[in-house]
Amino acid sequence: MSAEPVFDQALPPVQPSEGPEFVQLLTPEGERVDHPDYPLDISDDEIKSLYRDLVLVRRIDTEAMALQRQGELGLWASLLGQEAAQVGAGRSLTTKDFAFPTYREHGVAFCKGVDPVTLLGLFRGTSQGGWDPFDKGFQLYTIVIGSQTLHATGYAMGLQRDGSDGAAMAFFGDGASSQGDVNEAFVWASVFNAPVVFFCQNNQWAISEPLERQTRIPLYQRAQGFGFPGVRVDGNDVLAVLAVSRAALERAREGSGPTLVEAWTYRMGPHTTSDDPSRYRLAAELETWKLKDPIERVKAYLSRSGAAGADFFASVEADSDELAAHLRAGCLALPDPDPITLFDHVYAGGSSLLDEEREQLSSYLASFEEASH
Amino acid sequence: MSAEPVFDQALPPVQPSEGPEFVQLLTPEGERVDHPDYPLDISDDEIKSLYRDLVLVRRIDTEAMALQRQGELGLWASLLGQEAAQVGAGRSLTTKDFAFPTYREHGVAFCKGVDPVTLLGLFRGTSQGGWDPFDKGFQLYTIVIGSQTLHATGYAMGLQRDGSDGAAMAFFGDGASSQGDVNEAFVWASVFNAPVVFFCQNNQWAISEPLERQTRIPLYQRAQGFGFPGVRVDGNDVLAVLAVSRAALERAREGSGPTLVEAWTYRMGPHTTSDDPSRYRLAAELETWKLKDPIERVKAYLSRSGAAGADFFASVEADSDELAAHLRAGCLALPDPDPITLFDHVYAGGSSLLDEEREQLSSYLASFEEASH
Amino acid sequence: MATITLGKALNEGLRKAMESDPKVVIMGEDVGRLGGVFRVTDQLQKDFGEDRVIDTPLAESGIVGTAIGMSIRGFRPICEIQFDGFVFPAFDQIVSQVAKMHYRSAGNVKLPITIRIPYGGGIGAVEHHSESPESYFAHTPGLKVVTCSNPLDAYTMIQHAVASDDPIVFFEPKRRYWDKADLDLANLDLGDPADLWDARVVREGTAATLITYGPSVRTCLEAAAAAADEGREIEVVDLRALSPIDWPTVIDSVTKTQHAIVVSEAPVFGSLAGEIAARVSEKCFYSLEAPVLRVGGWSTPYPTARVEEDFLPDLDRILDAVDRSLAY
Amino acid sequence: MATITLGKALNEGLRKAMESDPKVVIMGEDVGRLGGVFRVTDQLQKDFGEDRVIDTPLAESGIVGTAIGMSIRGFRPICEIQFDGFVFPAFDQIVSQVAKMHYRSAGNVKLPITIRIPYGGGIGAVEHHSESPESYFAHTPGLKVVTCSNPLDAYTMIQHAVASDDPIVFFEPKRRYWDKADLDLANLDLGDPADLWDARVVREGTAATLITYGPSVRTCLEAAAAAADEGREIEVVDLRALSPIDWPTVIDSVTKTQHAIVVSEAPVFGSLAGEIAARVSEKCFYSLEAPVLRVGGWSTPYPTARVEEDFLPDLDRILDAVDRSLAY
Ligand SMILES: Cc1ncc(C[n+]2csc(CCOP(=O)(O)OP(=O)(O)O)c2C)c(N)n1
Ligand SMILES: Cc1ncc(C[n+]2csc(CCOP(=O)(O)OP(=O)(O)O)c2C)c(N)n1
Ligand SMILES: [Mg+2]
Ligand SMILES: [Mg+2]
Repeated sequence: MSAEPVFDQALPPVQPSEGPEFVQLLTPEGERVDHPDYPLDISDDEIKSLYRDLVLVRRIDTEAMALQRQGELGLWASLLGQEAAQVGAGRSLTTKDFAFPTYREHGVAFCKGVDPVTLLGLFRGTSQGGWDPFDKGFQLYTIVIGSQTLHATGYAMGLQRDGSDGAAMAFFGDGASSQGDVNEAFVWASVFNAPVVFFCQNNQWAISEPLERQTRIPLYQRAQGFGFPGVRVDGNDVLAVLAVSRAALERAREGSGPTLVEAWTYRMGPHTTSDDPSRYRLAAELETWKLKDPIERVKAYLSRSGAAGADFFASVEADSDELAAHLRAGCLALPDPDPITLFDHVYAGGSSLLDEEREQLSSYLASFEEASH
Repeated sequence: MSAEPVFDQALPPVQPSEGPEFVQLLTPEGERVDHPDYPLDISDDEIKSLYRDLVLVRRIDTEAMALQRQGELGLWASLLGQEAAQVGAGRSLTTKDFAFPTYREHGVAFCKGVDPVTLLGLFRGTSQGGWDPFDKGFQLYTIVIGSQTLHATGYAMGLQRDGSDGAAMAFFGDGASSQGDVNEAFVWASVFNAPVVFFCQNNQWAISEPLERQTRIPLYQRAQGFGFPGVRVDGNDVLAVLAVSRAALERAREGSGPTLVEAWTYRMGPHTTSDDPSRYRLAAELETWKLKDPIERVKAYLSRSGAAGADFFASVEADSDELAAHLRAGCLALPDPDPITLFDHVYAGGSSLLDEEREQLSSYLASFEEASH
Repeated sequence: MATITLGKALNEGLRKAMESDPKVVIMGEDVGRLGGVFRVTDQLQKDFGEDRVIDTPLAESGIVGTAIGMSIRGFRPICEIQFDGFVFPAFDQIVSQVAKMHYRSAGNVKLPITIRIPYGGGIGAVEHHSESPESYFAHTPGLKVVTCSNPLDAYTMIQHAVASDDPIVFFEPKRRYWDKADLDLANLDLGDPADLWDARVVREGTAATLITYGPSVRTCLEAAAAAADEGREIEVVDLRALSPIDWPTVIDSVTKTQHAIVVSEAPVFGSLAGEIAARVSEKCFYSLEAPVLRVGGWSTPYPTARVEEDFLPDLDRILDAVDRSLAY
Repeated sequence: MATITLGKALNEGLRKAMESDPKVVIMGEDVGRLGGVFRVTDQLQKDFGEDRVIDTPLAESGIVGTAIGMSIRGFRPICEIQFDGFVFPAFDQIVSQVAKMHYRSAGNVKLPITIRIPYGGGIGAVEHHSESPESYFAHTPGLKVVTCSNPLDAYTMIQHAVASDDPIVFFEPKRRYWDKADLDLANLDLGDPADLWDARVVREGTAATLITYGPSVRTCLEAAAAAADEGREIEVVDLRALSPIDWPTVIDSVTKTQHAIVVSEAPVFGSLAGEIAARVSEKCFYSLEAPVLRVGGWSTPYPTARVEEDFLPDLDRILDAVDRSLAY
């Protein structure tokens, strides 16, 4: 058999990000540009607060990576490089909306008001997600790829039946786009005209697999096969993501149905702390994406436009240090669960089987207590 | 809550079959028309043999329905109305190709040379599919909706690796288009550029559910969301289906990848003999489709063009009667399996557990033998 | 008093459930106009509207996955899986999401979903329409699993299941849909919701205990009746709940009869029958006069219709097992 | 002689399998350049090419479904499921197609597919990465299920599994990937393919039998060693094959020791441990001095990492069960 894999014959490269359908409002150099379909009227103060979130969200990631290296976390899924996609989407959501994240949406969680320390609990192994989804309108992390897109769609069908004008937003990745569940969610959302926004962070990689292993055309075009619009936005441009996400949520609210948003971005770190990207991608790729850094461009804009000065950036740094300290202290203070609690919350209504097993474990544990006396 | 279901708001009707993208080469009135993309150079003799197959395939259905009513079959899935779609696709396949059917492709089976009596065995309950798929290039019927589309795609990946110029054809229905597996098959076929043709018989219904429960845009357009072409053909026009299927297989063979063919047709009978369509659809619908009958138009063409006369039609009738007799005799002669054979073919390599259970059943059955002596 | 089939009892129970809670919705394939292929949802869409009785696209993972989302929004979905063999596309959503979300969320997210599955064989159907997958679900922590064997239980259990705040897989004995009983639904007391978890001694006896559920209950009762003609009084326990199992009722019976036979249609190897036999063997170690025997399907895929009678546990194979047990 | 880990032994076994049959292909997520998240396919794509070591799109049903098609075309696919908790999207293709196609086709269609699944807990992972779903597959007629517990078995069993004409679900004890052994692979005799179905007495003893498999084998050996210090000789049986099970080896051992404890990580309720206990209770009815006891996971979803040690059967819980058994 040929060394060249046959299936690559006639396989066109996935379309580059450039092109008319690519929505960008702030260039990598920090210049504001307009897009006919997505006008964004935003004050410098708002941009400053977006900048602040971007910095804080990155700091959460930096700190968590450090905590993992120091053995305080079992694992961490880094969002480095995806701050703009997550803050842009997160800030577009209102309290009426409900977000359905994967395991990487720390930035969205932050915008939704989830204490990042709670997120750490999941990666430290002290909980499987300690926050109350209804409190924040932010569902628990979903690790099985794609599942949450159906949950978001069902939730949106519930919103329709309640006559609510809220919307659901489902987060997923480029790899997830291949899962049956995600495509079924597209079918349901389209057929029931559900108020859901499918927010795909295309970070170019599914662990070690490049985008070409999932699709041969731009992902946002998947939507047209299901009868609803798709749009590709510069995922490293927080303004563009904010504008596009707001527009998509608006469409959903007014009863026009689902939208697929493809945020074109890059996973600058490893898939998780267990991963070793050097085995499957070139450092050069990372370098080119560094030039499109989601935070630098906002800083450049704010500085150049004079909207923000040294004092502002210093204050953000201070907030960031404070957050880091809070994270570290909070993480170390996370209590190990009492073993017997592993029986809690399996059911809302309890179970005779679990009562029996709980009793077995506690008397077994008690036997050591006695032994140690 | 409003009596009007909210999810129907802003739900446009699925596009009508008419329109430029609808491929037709023989009108319901029996007039030959041309289509720029699908020229078909076909002799009257070939059309006559297609006509013959259409009639015989319908006769298989008529006879099987009768056998079921008479209690000789437990169930039958009628193809009435879909003869042209199945004969057109079936005749487009060469011996190098492999077909992956659902449970309704009796017409394709016939074209592939499967003895219809063998099909009856499955519906009589004497076998689960008695033919050898490799013999005919026709896989066993697959009842779990959508599964076979992945099998066809994998088979096509195998063809690539063998350097074969054969192709796979996956049959499925409008309802099946919603299954995750079918959409995953689209992803795989596109990413690996696999030589597979997805042949969807859109017969407007998935048991009691109309097309609108599966999609809000024409199904053939689903393909563009995955990066390969889709085409809608008049599924009641055997010439158009033949031309479109051949073209799609050609594309596959020459390494240009998958095609989705949507054959626009109608299930004129019940979903199966267990079904009662009067509960969910109007008789009027059936009447309008009778005007588009797949067989009448060919007969009209042959008669009007003088290509065939009374003797030809009579000979086809005779063949049809002969086939019916063969079916009936063959069906009644289908032997009930020996109980002990229920242990056969679970594994290729056998199993100690089954040896033990087989022994249990045979000695148990033997105990009655003895008792009866 | 009116004569009602098991299928119709389920239909009436679903109607009551929808009347008593506006958040109850039904989702599935052909559950609307058609009323389901077994007519269990007959007329419900007409009376409760398309928003509450939802004909879904043809994809089981989508049915269960969107039902999860609707419950997160506060609805109480009842998912119909058309046949046992078609639940598997939804297996991931059921096992990794439905079963685990309440635990994952430390009790914050309740999923009061009822997943209805017609199951079992004996109707002369084609492949995938006669399976007994209950063991997969019973072995899945986070799910509760129940099954009914008669019209009365069908009517009450489905209502208790829908009212439960836990996800419940509700198995319906397909070939018993047409079994009849005389019930006065109007004046019928549903009883305590906790009854859902109780096994029932449906026939008293002293010689041996048949532990069974769902479609096999009737078969066991027929076997017990036949044995009675020969002067053998056999006790029949209808488990009703497969997870959790009402062990005290089972163990009391076996302690009394000292002989136990587990009967179900599923292939015996690795099935729930093993759990029952193992547990009874342990708890009745000193009272058992014979090992716990198991009668069920063979370890083959469900065979073609013309030989299914030789696959399914029937009266003779059950009595044969009783004889073997008593012969110890 | 060289020291080799269980993971590396699998890697070498896969390499051998690919060398000896050009029709063998590997399909899965990240199996190519990355060599799998556990590096079990390390270097194989480099050496055998992208046509034989295929990084697939991210969808398990697609992996298994297309593998079926490739086997129909005459290939011998090895599917890698990245973690136990991610096999469920493929459950339908495995249960309704892989397991049934040979039967459906009366033997015409062979599916020599090996489905590799790293399973079990103890690695401090997040949800879905520590499950023990083997009971689902063992209860599925048409599938064969095996699992290895040490580097030698890993190396030989994976080759026999790939060479088998039947579909085999091959469970790999994740947390034992790093266990080492000294093996001389070059001169190693693979033995008879039929050995794949044999259980092994991995430690001889007289007081009681621990029946176990996969990751729990080492735990049981440690327990047996600890018991030996207290003068108790415990026998340990490594099942290796979970479907079918080598009953004679199990029953001979228990007949000798008269005490049996089944140990596995899966939640005990409804698990394969029930099948084993039921069968042993039946076949060793007259020799058992105590009921067959079962030690395993609790009937909860796999808990969060910081409490997993209290979920998993450990040395103490195993010895506690031995004590309870011997106290009868
Ligand atoms: C059903 C399933 N299969 C496999 C995995 C293992 N896995 C975790 S993340 C991942 C890649 C996901 O890629 P993508 O969807 O692009 O999201 P990203 O990690 O890039 O944010 C895989 C294969 C999983 N979590 N779920
Ligand atoms: C996974 C699965 N779910 C449900 C069914 C039950 N069922 C059999 S045919 C059918 C409708 C199929 O509709 P379509 O795909 O349009 O094919 P058609 O019957 O119209 O030819 C359904 C729901 C099934 N066979 N498989
Ligand atoms: Mg990605
Ligand atoms: Mg249809």
